[in-house]
Amino acid sequence: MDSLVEFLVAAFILLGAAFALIGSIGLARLPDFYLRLHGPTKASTLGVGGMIMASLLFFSWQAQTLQLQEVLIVLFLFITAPVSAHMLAKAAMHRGLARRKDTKGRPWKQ
Amino acid sequence: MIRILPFPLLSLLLWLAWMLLNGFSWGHALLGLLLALLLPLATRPFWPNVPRLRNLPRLLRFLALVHWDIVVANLTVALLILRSPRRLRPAFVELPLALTDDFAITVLMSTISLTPGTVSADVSEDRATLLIHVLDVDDPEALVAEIKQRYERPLKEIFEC
Amino acid sequence: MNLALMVLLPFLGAVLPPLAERLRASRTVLALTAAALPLLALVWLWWPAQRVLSGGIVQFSRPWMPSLGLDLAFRLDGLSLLFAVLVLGIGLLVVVYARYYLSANEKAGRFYAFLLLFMGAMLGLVTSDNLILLVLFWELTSLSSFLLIGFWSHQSAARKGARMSLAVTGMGGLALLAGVLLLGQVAGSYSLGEVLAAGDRIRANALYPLILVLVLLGVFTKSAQFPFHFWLPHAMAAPTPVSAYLHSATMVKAGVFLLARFYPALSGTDLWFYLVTGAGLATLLWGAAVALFQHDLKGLLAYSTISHLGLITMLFGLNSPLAAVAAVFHIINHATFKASLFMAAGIIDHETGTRDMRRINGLWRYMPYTAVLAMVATAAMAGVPLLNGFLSKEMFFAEALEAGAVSPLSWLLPVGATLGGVFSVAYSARFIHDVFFNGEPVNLPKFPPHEPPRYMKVPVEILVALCVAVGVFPGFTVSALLAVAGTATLGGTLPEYTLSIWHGFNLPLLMSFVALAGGVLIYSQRRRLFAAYERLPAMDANLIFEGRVQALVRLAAALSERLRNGSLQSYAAWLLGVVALMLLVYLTPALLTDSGAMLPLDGAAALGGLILIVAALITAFLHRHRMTAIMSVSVVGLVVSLIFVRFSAPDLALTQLSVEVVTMLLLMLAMYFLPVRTRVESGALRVGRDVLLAVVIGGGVGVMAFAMMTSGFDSISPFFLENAKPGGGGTNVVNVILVDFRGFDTFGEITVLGIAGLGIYALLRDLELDSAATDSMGRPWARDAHPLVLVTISRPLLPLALLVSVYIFLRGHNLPGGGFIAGLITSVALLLQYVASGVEWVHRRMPGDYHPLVAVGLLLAGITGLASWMFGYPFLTSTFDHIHWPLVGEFELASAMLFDTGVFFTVVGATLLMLANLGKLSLLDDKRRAG
Amino acid sequence: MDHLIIAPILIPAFAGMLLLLEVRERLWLRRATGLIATLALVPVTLMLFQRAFAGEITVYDLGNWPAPFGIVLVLDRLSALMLLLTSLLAVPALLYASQGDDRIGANFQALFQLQLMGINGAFLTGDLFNLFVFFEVLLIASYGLALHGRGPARVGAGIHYVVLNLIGSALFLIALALIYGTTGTLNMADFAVKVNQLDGQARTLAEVAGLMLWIVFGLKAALFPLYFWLPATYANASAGVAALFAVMTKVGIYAIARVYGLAFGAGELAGLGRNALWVVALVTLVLAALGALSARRLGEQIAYLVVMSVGTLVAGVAWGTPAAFGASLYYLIHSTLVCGGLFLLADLIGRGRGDLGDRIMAGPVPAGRGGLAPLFFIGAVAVVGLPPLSGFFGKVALMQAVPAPLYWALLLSAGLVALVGLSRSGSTLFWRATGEADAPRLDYWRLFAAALLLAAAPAMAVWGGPLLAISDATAGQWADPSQYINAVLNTAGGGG
Amino acid sequence: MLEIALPVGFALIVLALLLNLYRLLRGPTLPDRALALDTMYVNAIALIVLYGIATDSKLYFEAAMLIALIGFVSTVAVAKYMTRGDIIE
Amino acid sequence: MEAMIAIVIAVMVGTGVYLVLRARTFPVILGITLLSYGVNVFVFVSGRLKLDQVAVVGVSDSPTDPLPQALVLTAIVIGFAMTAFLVVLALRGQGELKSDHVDGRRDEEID
Ligand code: NA
Ligand code: NA
Repeated sequence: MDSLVEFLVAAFILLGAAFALIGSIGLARLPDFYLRLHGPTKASTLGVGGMIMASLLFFSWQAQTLQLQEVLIVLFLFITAPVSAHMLAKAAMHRGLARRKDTKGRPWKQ
Repeated sequence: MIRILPFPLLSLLLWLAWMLLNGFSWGHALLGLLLALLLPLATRPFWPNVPRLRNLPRLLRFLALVHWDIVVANLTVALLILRSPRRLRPAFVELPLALTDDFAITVLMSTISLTPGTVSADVSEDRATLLIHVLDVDDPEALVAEIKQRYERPLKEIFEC
Repeated sequence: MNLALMVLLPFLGAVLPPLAERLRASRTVLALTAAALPLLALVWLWWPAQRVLSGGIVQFSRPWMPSLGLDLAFRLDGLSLLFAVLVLGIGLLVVVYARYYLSANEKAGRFYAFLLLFMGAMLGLVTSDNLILLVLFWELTSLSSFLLIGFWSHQSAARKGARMSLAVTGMGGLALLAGVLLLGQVAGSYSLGEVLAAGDRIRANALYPLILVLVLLGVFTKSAQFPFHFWLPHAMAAPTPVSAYLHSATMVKAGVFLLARFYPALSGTDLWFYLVTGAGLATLLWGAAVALFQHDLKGLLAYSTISHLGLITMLFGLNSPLAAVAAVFHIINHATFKASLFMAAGIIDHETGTRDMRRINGLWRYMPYTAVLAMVATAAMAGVPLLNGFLSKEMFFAEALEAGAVSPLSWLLPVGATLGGVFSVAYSARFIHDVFFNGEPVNLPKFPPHEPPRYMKVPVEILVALCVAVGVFPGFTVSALLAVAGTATLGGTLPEYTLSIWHGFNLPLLMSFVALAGGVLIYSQRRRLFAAYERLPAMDANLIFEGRVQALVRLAAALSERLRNGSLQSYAAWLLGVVALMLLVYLTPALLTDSGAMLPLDGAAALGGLILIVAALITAFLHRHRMTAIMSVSVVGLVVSLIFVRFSAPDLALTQLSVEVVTMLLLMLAMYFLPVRTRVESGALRVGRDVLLAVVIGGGVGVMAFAMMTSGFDSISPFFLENAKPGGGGTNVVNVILVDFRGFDTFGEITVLGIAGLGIYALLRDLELDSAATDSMGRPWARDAHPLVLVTISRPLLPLALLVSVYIFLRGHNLPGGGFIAGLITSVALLLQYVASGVEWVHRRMPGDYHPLVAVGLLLAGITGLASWMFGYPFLTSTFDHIHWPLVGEFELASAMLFDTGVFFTVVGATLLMLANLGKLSLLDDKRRAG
Repeated sequence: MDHLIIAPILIPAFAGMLLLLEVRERLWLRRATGLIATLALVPVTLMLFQRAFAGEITVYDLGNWPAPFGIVLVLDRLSALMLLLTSLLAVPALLYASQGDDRIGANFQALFQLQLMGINGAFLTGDLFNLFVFFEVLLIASYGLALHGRGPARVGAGIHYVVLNLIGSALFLIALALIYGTTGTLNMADFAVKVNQLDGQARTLAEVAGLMLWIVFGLKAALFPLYFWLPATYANASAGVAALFAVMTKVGIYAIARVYGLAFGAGELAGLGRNALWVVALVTLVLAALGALSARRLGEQIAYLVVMSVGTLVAGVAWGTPAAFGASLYYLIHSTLVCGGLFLLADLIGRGRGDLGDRIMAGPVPAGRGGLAPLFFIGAVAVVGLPPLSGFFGKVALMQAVPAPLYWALLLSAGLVALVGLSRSGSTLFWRATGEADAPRLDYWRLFAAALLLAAAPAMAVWGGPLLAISDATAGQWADPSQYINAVLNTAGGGG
Repeated sequence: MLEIALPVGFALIVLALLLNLYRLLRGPTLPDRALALDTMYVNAIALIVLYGIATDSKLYFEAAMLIALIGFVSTVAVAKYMTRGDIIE
Repeated sequence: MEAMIAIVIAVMVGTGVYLVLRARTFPVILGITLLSYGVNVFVFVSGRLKLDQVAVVGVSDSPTDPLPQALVLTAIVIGFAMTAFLVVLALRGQGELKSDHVDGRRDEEID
């Protein structure tokens, strides 16, 4: 395998994995639900994105043709992930989950 | 034309998806075409209000912008998360909507959620205001302005004008 | 001459009276229809009887169940002839008698039917030439007598008496069955002739004592021998014709008949002597003594019957041929006088309205003719000379003396016999004196009593005449019959005896006089004796028996309810406990230590395993927080699908993932109607038990999994790998197995899914559930039922998901995928529409009844399977072909794809049938709340 | 290619599918479809029966794949007998249910057919995993049928029935995995050959698999301590369903006999778990008799009698000799048909007593007592094993074939206890009448259906000779598994 | 290079999953748990894709795609349950 | 690896058993679910573990055993059908017995 491609693949893998982890760290350590909501829905998105990039590169290189199948994963995830986040935010607001005291503005009543 | 191809954008999307899934061959191109025509027709009843695509180039530019924003903001958010959470300045921000089309509003909300640091928490019943939760914001007004400028306006052009 | 047909006649006759009753025949006609066939049988008996009387045996045999040794075999020898005559003859008299006895509003048709059933059973019993057949008829007599005794079913006494007699005689019958089966095995045949011929072999066999005890249990229960006598008095709740029949000539005689029948095979041992004589003597004394104290006319007769049966039994037990002849003779005599006495008692009951001897007095003045008849019969019973009872009683005394001479209990037998005679005279004296004399009647329900209708007396007259005729002219009347019967009983030559009235002054005669004198003396002391008897603790066998049965029922109920305590937890613990026990016994440590090659464990896998383990444990520990538990179960499912990914099972991963989503929807739908939390209600003990079961079973399965994974094996799988492509036309071997190699499994599997859909639909119909008006925190539900983002996104997802479904479906044969997964994706996409926009919205856009979809799916799969028939191949044989189209290129068409399409539709139909209908529940609830 | 052998599965399967398509409002059409399909099973199974008794074992390679790779259906005498029995039971049961009971809930007719499909499939299949699948088919259909109609009692019993069987299914799968993981096959005949060649760990695992199968089949058969679910489930099911269920426990017994006869009758693992089965069967016999004595409802009492017959039968199977198995088969046929008939009768009696139902307590005269009482008498006599009906001969045959004093004693005592119990309930229901019931008139079609089943009792007595010969011939073939194994594993067949 | 990146990548993602599990266990609220589960699904996608690279196989792609396409339905159902109780109205 | 999988199976089966023995329908449903997960994996591993040897012709050189996979697929489907039925039955119980106790006992009867 071409070392440049291999480097890129490795980099994307590490990038993706790192973002996956960072998102999950956010989920684990941020202090209120609304804040935690940001971790996964973003970092994980790029986490998956990084992996997909790695995969695209890797398989395209292996096959020596463009392999774009994985793009669909990103497409679907980008369509669906905001829905989860939105629905969970609504649920949290409905339940009146506590937000950090210094949060500006206020959630809406459901 | 509308009868056969009620949702050209969707059909295109489906055809592209089919080709992505199967890789290129003439056979699949044909089969994909068939599906791209049939599936929207079959699911026609589920589309009471057809979103109309008015500006394809604008859409492509918009998508590129969003992707770029996602990448950039991801880094920012990563730093925010890894730093002490105490330094975050979270806020619920209300964004008055200029968009009226449900589909366009949804795309805007998705975009907001996908770009780091913001989550669309809710939309008012009258579709006039959006509630956004922000991870770290200094000036909510500025953020609202930026979102309107960066995302809402292009979307209005793409779907509504 | 067909004996089988003769036995059949009463059974056939049983059909006629109910039929006649249906046709509103008069009572006389009814009685005539009942009498017709027995009469025919009796007449029919004439010809074979001639042969028997001249020393022959008439037999009939057809194989019935050869493997059981059961033949439809009948024999008419002396013994059976005697009993056949008694059964039919007295039976006919009883039919005549019953015509007048039963009142107009009683179901005489049914009565006669039962009576004839009983008659047939009795006739079959006495003529059986096969042991199993004999038991068959034996039990039939118990059953038909149950119906007869319970005929007046509105009376509690009748019901209880019937049940008790059935239970006691039924028990004896079962013992007899066991005894007879052993007897047949020992003798090597169930044919009566062969068994009787094998007497020496039987007595020498180690099983002889057991056989004897079992057979005697049958005999003693049936013949009401001590200590099984108690049912008989309670059987007096039956209408008197029944008593006259069952308790004189037939039912109770079945026991002693059996003693006679098996005499050659079983008698002649000490055990026989002690058991049979002992029971007989005890019964003789007990019955005779208690009879005196009965105030009920029929009660007196019942105990007298017990006593006389004891006498007969004792005679059989003496192991003397002459005694056996005496026993047979007394069977005849007892039948005649006791039948007539029961009939007389019935007449008295009929005419006075009571059977209480304390009220019935001085009937001599009101019904002298009946009185004469009854007195003669009673005298016969008491053993007064010139009557038949005297003759057999003399023989009895003589035999008792004879046996006493050789037995260690020299004094006991003659003294006992005399004492029995004493009491017999005493209760006979009471019967005569207390009923026909002893002052004026007291407060009779019917007063004044009259003589009964003319023809009601005819049967009594006939029987009494027989008593006299036999008593005076034994030689002319019974000697021939007795001789053949005796011969048949002994199974050999008859001993020397004379049937004469006068044997000279001898010891038996002395005993007779002692009996007469002692009897009169005792009767004269009756007031004192009655008073003493009254002071004895009351013993009602019925109460005791019912009490015993009740106690048994209570015990059974306690045991049954303890085991079947209605607790699923306990049932499941039993089931799992059995499994745990089995694992503990069978699993060995070697399973863990003798392991072969293993895959190396890497950190990521270990952490993945850890995640699963923690999630599973969270589920178990936090299961009371139901939502948390649901989510941790989902994590387990997710990791399981990752395991499938990791270990080369992408099809499984896809399936697991999509099923997971549907299951989640299902659970969330259900949660709306279920409590959010589970209360704490298991004690520490139960939790401990359950944890133990969980550890043992979980551990055991784990150990087995480890042992299995680390051991080598040869399997049939190479065949699938080799033949998938050439034979099944697909490269995804898992899918080819599913749709081809083992397509029949899949056919069954989608059927299961379809049925589950149907069952769930049926369960949900009309189900009324209360849904929560607020959420678990007491807040009213959110206003936004159909959030904009969800609604808007769900719509493009539908065609996208359908596209993916098509993709997954088409590639399934060659790569991971297939109809099932495709179906689930489609279902989820459609369900998402339900979730996003609601049932009504969706149903305005597509048909909401998914039954046809399930049917179409199953039919498609099924018809694809059938199609192979047209080419001469078995069900589900697949075929495939590669087709080349210009532009499109080469592609494959396989019948398996059609089958897979069926799978697809079934999955979609069934899933939606389940979940959409579950989703609709709340609409009903809303409607209910609204109106 | 002769496809008749698969007809007992496909006829009800297709009938069930058609029933789903048929318009829901047209009741008569659904009834006609169900009844015709069920009636059609009678000649079909009769023909198969005749064929099997000619001595040949017919093997049907599904998908044209040879054993042990593909799934095969195997028609031997045992399976043919069970099929015929099922169709003979199903016709009256469905006839009864079609007099109105099929209307009290949805999808009855379809569920009934699919239940038959499952039962017949279980009898025919020669593949262990396919047996699991058909078990599931018959179970899921039975869940639906058991819960058909409404009422809390039915639902309560249903939950127990379903949960226990779900655990049972999990255990079944574990056993199958062990079987495949050690012998590498799922075909019964192939398994029978290979399991006896195992040693070491694999053998231990195979033993556990075998015992696990006994537990699973024991649960279906309702053996102690796994029968507790049965009385409530059967007693609460609608009558036609309960009648059909009379054969369900026999599916468990069949499975025990089938696997036992093939794999554990001889060879290295001969007699696996046999002693345990024997003991458990006897305990079942006794406890069921006591249960029948103490039952408070007639339906429950009959359900206990079903369990009692299970104990009687499994002891016969565990005894293991061809003679014992032959006797068991005769008894099996008898108890299935008679108990089925009694369930129908109990329902009729219950209907005739109005609100009191089939509770064993003094109450009004059941409407139509003239017809019901004699039938009850016949059924009771038959089921407790008194002459002159089938139960007696079954008992005699079993006693002759199983010369164990304990068995005799328990069999006879249990019979006596059942006799006492049934005489109590009979005299209470028919004799201790307290007036007239406020109940509908006796439905003669229903009575006919019950009579049809109970007619088995005298019929099996009259034709006991040939029937016992048939049972013995079946047992003879069963006792020689090589016939079966050769027939299955020697069939030629190509791919695709 | 890949031989380092792959195990590290696996480790990071599994670690992420563990953190998600921690949040699921910890809660404290139902939305938190649901969010944790949702995140696990997304991380699982990354894991599967990574596994595909590691084994040079595209056979696992569909599994990842399936999660991306329908995995969110579970989360939606839970969220809908929390807000409306009734997920299909 | 085998030991880890064995432990995983043990835990799923064990927790499943524990939950099946609870008194309310809901934990029982969860227990059945866990139990069937464990059993499915057990059936799956009866073909032994193989890494990256998918049973697709031409893709792997020594493909994994495909048969247990097919069996598990069938088992998953059947398990789903059964679970669904049990869930709805639990609802029926809730509706008719007004209790989610597996024996239909009302809360007031328990206290
Ligand atoms: Na008097
Ligand atoms: Na709903």
